[in-house]
Amino acid sequence: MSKIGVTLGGYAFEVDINPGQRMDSEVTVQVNNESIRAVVPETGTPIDQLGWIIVDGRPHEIVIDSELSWIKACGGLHVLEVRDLEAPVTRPVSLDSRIKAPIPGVIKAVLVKLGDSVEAGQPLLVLEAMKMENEIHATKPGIVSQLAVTAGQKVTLNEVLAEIT
Amino acid sequence: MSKIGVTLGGYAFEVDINPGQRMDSEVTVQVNNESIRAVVPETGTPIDQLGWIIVDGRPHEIVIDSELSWIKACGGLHVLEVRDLEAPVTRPVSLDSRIKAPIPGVIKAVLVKLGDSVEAGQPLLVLEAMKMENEIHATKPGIVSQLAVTAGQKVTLNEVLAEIT
Amino acid sequence: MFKKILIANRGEIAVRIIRTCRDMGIQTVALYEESDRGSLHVRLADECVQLQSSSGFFDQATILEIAQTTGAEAIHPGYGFLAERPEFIQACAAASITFIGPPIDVMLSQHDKIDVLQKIRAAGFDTMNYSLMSFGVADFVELRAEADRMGYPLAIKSCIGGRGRGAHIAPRAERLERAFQRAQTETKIIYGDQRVYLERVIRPAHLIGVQVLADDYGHLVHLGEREGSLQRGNQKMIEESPSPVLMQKQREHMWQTAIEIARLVNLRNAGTIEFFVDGSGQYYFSEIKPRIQMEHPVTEMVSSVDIVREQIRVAAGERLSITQADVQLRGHAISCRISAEDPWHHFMPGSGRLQRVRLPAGPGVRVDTHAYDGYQMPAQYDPIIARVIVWGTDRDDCVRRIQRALAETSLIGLPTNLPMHQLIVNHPDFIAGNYATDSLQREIPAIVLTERDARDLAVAAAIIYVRRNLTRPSDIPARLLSGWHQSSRRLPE
Amino acid sequence: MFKKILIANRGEIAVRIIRTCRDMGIQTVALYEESDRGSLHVRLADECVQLQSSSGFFDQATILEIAQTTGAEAIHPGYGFLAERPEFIQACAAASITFIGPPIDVMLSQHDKIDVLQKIRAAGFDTMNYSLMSFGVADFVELRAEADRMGYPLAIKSCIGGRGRGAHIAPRAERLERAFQRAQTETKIIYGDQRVYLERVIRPAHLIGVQVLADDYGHLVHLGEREGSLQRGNQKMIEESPSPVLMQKQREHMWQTAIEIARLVNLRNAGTIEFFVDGSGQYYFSEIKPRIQMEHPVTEMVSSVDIVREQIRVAAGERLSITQADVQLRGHAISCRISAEDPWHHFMPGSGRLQRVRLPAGPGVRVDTHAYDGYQMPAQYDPIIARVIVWGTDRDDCVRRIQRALAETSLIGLPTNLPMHQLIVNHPDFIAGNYATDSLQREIPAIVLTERDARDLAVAAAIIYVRRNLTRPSDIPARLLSGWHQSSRRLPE
Repeated sequence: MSKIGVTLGGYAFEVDINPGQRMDSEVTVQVNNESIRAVVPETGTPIDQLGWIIVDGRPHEIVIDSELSWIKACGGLHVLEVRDLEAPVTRPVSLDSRIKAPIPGVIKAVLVKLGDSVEAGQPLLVLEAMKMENEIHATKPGIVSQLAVTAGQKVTLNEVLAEIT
Repeated sequence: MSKIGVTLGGYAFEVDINPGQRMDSEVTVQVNNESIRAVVPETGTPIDQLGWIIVDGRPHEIVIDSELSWIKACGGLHVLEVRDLEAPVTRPVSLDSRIKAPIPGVIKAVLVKLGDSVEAGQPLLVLEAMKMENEIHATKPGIVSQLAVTAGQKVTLNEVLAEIT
Repeated sequence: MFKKILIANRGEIAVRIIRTCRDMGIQTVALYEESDRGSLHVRLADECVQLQSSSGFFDQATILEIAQTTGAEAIHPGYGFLAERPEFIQACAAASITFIGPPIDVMLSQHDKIDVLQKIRAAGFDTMNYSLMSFGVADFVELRAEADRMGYPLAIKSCIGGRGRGAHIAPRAERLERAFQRAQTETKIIYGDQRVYLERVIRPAHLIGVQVLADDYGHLVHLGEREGSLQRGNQKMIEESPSPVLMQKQREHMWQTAIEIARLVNLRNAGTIEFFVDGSGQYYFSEIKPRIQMEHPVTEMVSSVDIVREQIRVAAGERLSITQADVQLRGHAISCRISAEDPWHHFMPGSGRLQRVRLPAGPGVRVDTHAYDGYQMPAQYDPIIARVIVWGTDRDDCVRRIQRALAETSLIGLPTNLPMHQLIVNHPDFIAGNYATDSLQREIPAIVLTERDARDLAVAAAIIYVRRNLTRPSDIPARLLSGWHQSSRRLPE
Repeated sequence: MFKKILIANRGEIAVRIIRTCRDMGIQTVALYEESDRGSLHVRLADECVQLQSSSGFFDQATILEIAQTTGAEAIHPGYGFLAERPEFIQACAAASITFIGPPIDVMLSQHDKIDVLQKIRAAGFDTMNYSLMSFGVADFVELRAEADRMGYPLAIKSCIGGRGRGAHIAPRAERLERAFQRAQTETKIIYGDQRVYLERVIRPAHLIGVQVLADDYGHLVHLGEREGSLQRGNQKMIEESPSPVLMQKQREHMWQTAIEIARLVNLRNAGTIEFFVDGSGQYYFSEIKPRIQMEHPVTEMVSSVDIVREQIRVAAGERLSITQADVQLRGHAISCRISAEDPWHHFMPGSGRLQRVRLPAGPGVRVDTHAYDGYQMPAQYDPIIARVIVWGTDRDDCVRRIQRALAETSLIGLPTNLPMHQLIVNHPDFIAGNYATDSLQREIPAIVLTERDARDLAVAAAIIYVRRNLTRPSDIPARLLSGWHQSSRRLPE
């Protein structure tokens, strides 16, 4: 039995799954001592292209990040935290703390320095792309634990720019 | 330089291609001493899912069989014959002579026997599927060189039923 | 108004109904069988329940139980399956669940087709010629005598109203026995009843239906007519509204007849009064289809009335949202049923994965489908993939638009009848509106490639051949590998 | 009528124009840059030519040459790029190629925005307050003096008519300098001209445009108004027709004003007369958009007029196919611009492969898009993916339908603003029609998950986590492997 901790939308759940069962059609899990039946697409589809899942008789259109850091469903994007509660160290397998380049471009300015304490939403960098200057903001409060770029540097898509821990 | 013989729609062409060139964007070929530029989708798509090709400035929506035995384009399906003219034996790489089950079902009757001479369109077998009896016809004139099924036998999709040569 | 509706159907019609429910703010419960769990009708519903028994969508008791468990107040049957089963309508009533469709009295009165024809004829309307008796398995001698008396061609039809299936045509006496056997076999499978009757066939003819809506307060409106003459094996392939063959006066006369017949049978909810029109413009009542028809969207396009919405309103005891004076028929609409049938292989139905789906869009185009990119199409149902419907200011406009819409449709992974639709809508006779019920019996000439197009496609094939050989083997899916290499190895030297 | 038209644009508007050309039986020539060769506008055209120079769609000489080489008799510029360049219109005339859009005299008269405002005001119409002078790079002192005199908030706008881009708002004096700098930088990039002027901003206001069509024979019709107040960064996100804030009398008054202004400037072909409406219902002329607008389909849905077709007819010297009396505005339409901008990441535009695309369909839904499943979206263009447009019998109907249509849209592979659109169309203020130009400045509260939905999604995430771990490593694409394993390794202990 795998024990998976999942946090989203302000709720925390512990989901027990027997990984011995087939995972390509009907799956039964335990959540808070309740047994719930889910129906999933056949295997073969990459997880970030799954598209749908039926849980307890309710079909959900979903898009899930390949790193399990968010799920789009129920009309919005929800930040996920998924922990394998039986792993030797129970740290989240998702919830990436790194700030990545959302678009290729050139770093015009670095507004913070290593070790700075930042608030969520605080501008960290200015990235010029597609003829526009874009401020890159902190996604959560914390300490700037990594700063991988300097002003004038070209960056590619998803290149790590900084990390907040 | 590869020399490819292609027959379709009552025309025959000899296409010369230098396989040394990149095949993921622009390709130049020679047909009947004319140089023609084609633009193709990037590699990575299976050939039966390509969808489009631009030849000599004309975009074509295409669907091509993975065995190169037909191409759907220009509002119809066209039977293809593709020969590698430099292969040791120049037989068509496409144009399958086997009759396969178009749908899973049960063979209700076998109407010909091995060695029979048949005409194109002549019924060979009766296949019951989806509560309907379907006659399987010869796709071309020839001799029944193989008969892989007997009456009462269940067949799966694309199972070889017979061969006309 | 209902809060939740169970849809006792699947595929494109279930999607169609779910869309209107959502447009009305009504929740939906979808049903599915294991192999069809990825269908769009399941994905778009608020709730879904798997049908476990082998009777699937015919399992009346289970479906009613699901409606009760999920709290659905009404059931929409779509077409086929339980749409015209009087015993199901009675069971719904007993369970206090509303059946969305004509009520039991209408359904019972339509159940026996000979009765219906008698009633309509007695009221003074022209009907097709038909046999007054029905024939069972052992009655071939009697049937032959009646057939010879009536004359050929004849249709052998199920006595029970239904999807137009199970009918077989005997063009002349020699073909009567075979047609009789086939009709009985299919009727038994489809309707669970073997009785058939004979109907004289007019050929060539036009099959034209008038869409009627009616509420419980005596309001009855028609939404004009649909022409559904282009059939293959009793299934309409292409429908249009208005009919290209009727003149305005004929059209209005037929509408009036349809309204009178609908009143005569006390039709409520939605139904279609179908007529055959002969070469001289005379029309004959054929049957009443007491349900939503697959081709209803052409009528929706020209009338701007959502027929499913009116069905739901009426079933909920409300009035029709429109009067006859509100109905303005504008422009022209054409609909093509795209299905996974292989026109190059005896129209064999296909199943499996749709690898790529690109549906037509833009101005004046509507698509109703349960399919999408990656959809695994099960084998056990009608192979319909999508209905492509277009609207134009007039028929010429509309014909060019359906040509365009089909040309932009791309379906990869399954054989489809799309190229056959393309041949039809580009055929001079279709463009001229000059077709009838026998048109698809004639061979439609295949597309002739110009030399330039053939050269382009040859270049494409050659490049694809070389590219395939250059692809590293590990990149080729196993099924392609085995397909190609084995087949080239297997060819005789 | 033309036999062949070159479309000097790309993406959804090129697809839109190609569709009407095909509906009219006109051949099309598409243009594309290397990275965009798989776009639907290329695939749907009859011919296509690659643009080789780095100026791409701005390369006037090359585009004209391609028109001549391919035998195209006319060029449709779409919006943006060459749609409003007087020198291009002149070059077309010199090359005997018809420009499909307002003729040179209209374009020249609209080129200088201060001139336009002066002319309209002189004719007795209310305009926005504006500065009579223009300001160059070095004129900040003068600009500040004028701004202080006019009062805030103020918009700093390019003197050259265009796509509504390059405008920056100074809500108060302290923000003037920054807005001035930004406006000048962008204006230079977009229009190649740095001169700006000031315009007083009404806030909150409604931005409403009246669609006008006119031929060379003095016929001028309007197709009602569109409300485009829901903007983010000067780009309309959602448009609807009719406007939810105008009463019938105001509406008709505005239509009349638009017709008079169109006559005043001798507008021909298609254009939109835009007004700002203040809280008291007063309206002020803002500008004339002498081109097809991205949001034109809402007007097409309520009027049943194909605006692109009328543009082509008029350009070919024909009359409009309709008179004002023929125009019947029916029902309500809403349009959402879905683009690859990430609302959770500062609306950063995305590019790359759309892995899965499922567009909404069914009754009353239209989609205009150049994207499809597997489309590789290039980085260098506007990140628009699709425009979803719905029609309903009234606004309530239409609002529920856009909610439904967005809920059935599925775009996988790129971040999109789809969830933001969903938040807006489900917001009580939008449902009530209670919004204005400042509405999107306010924070829109995020979707609050019910506990049941959260539990369902938690179950989904847990199953997907286990399933991913069960998947054999060789089945996991390299980018996923590196993504996940590296990130979990990299997390601090």
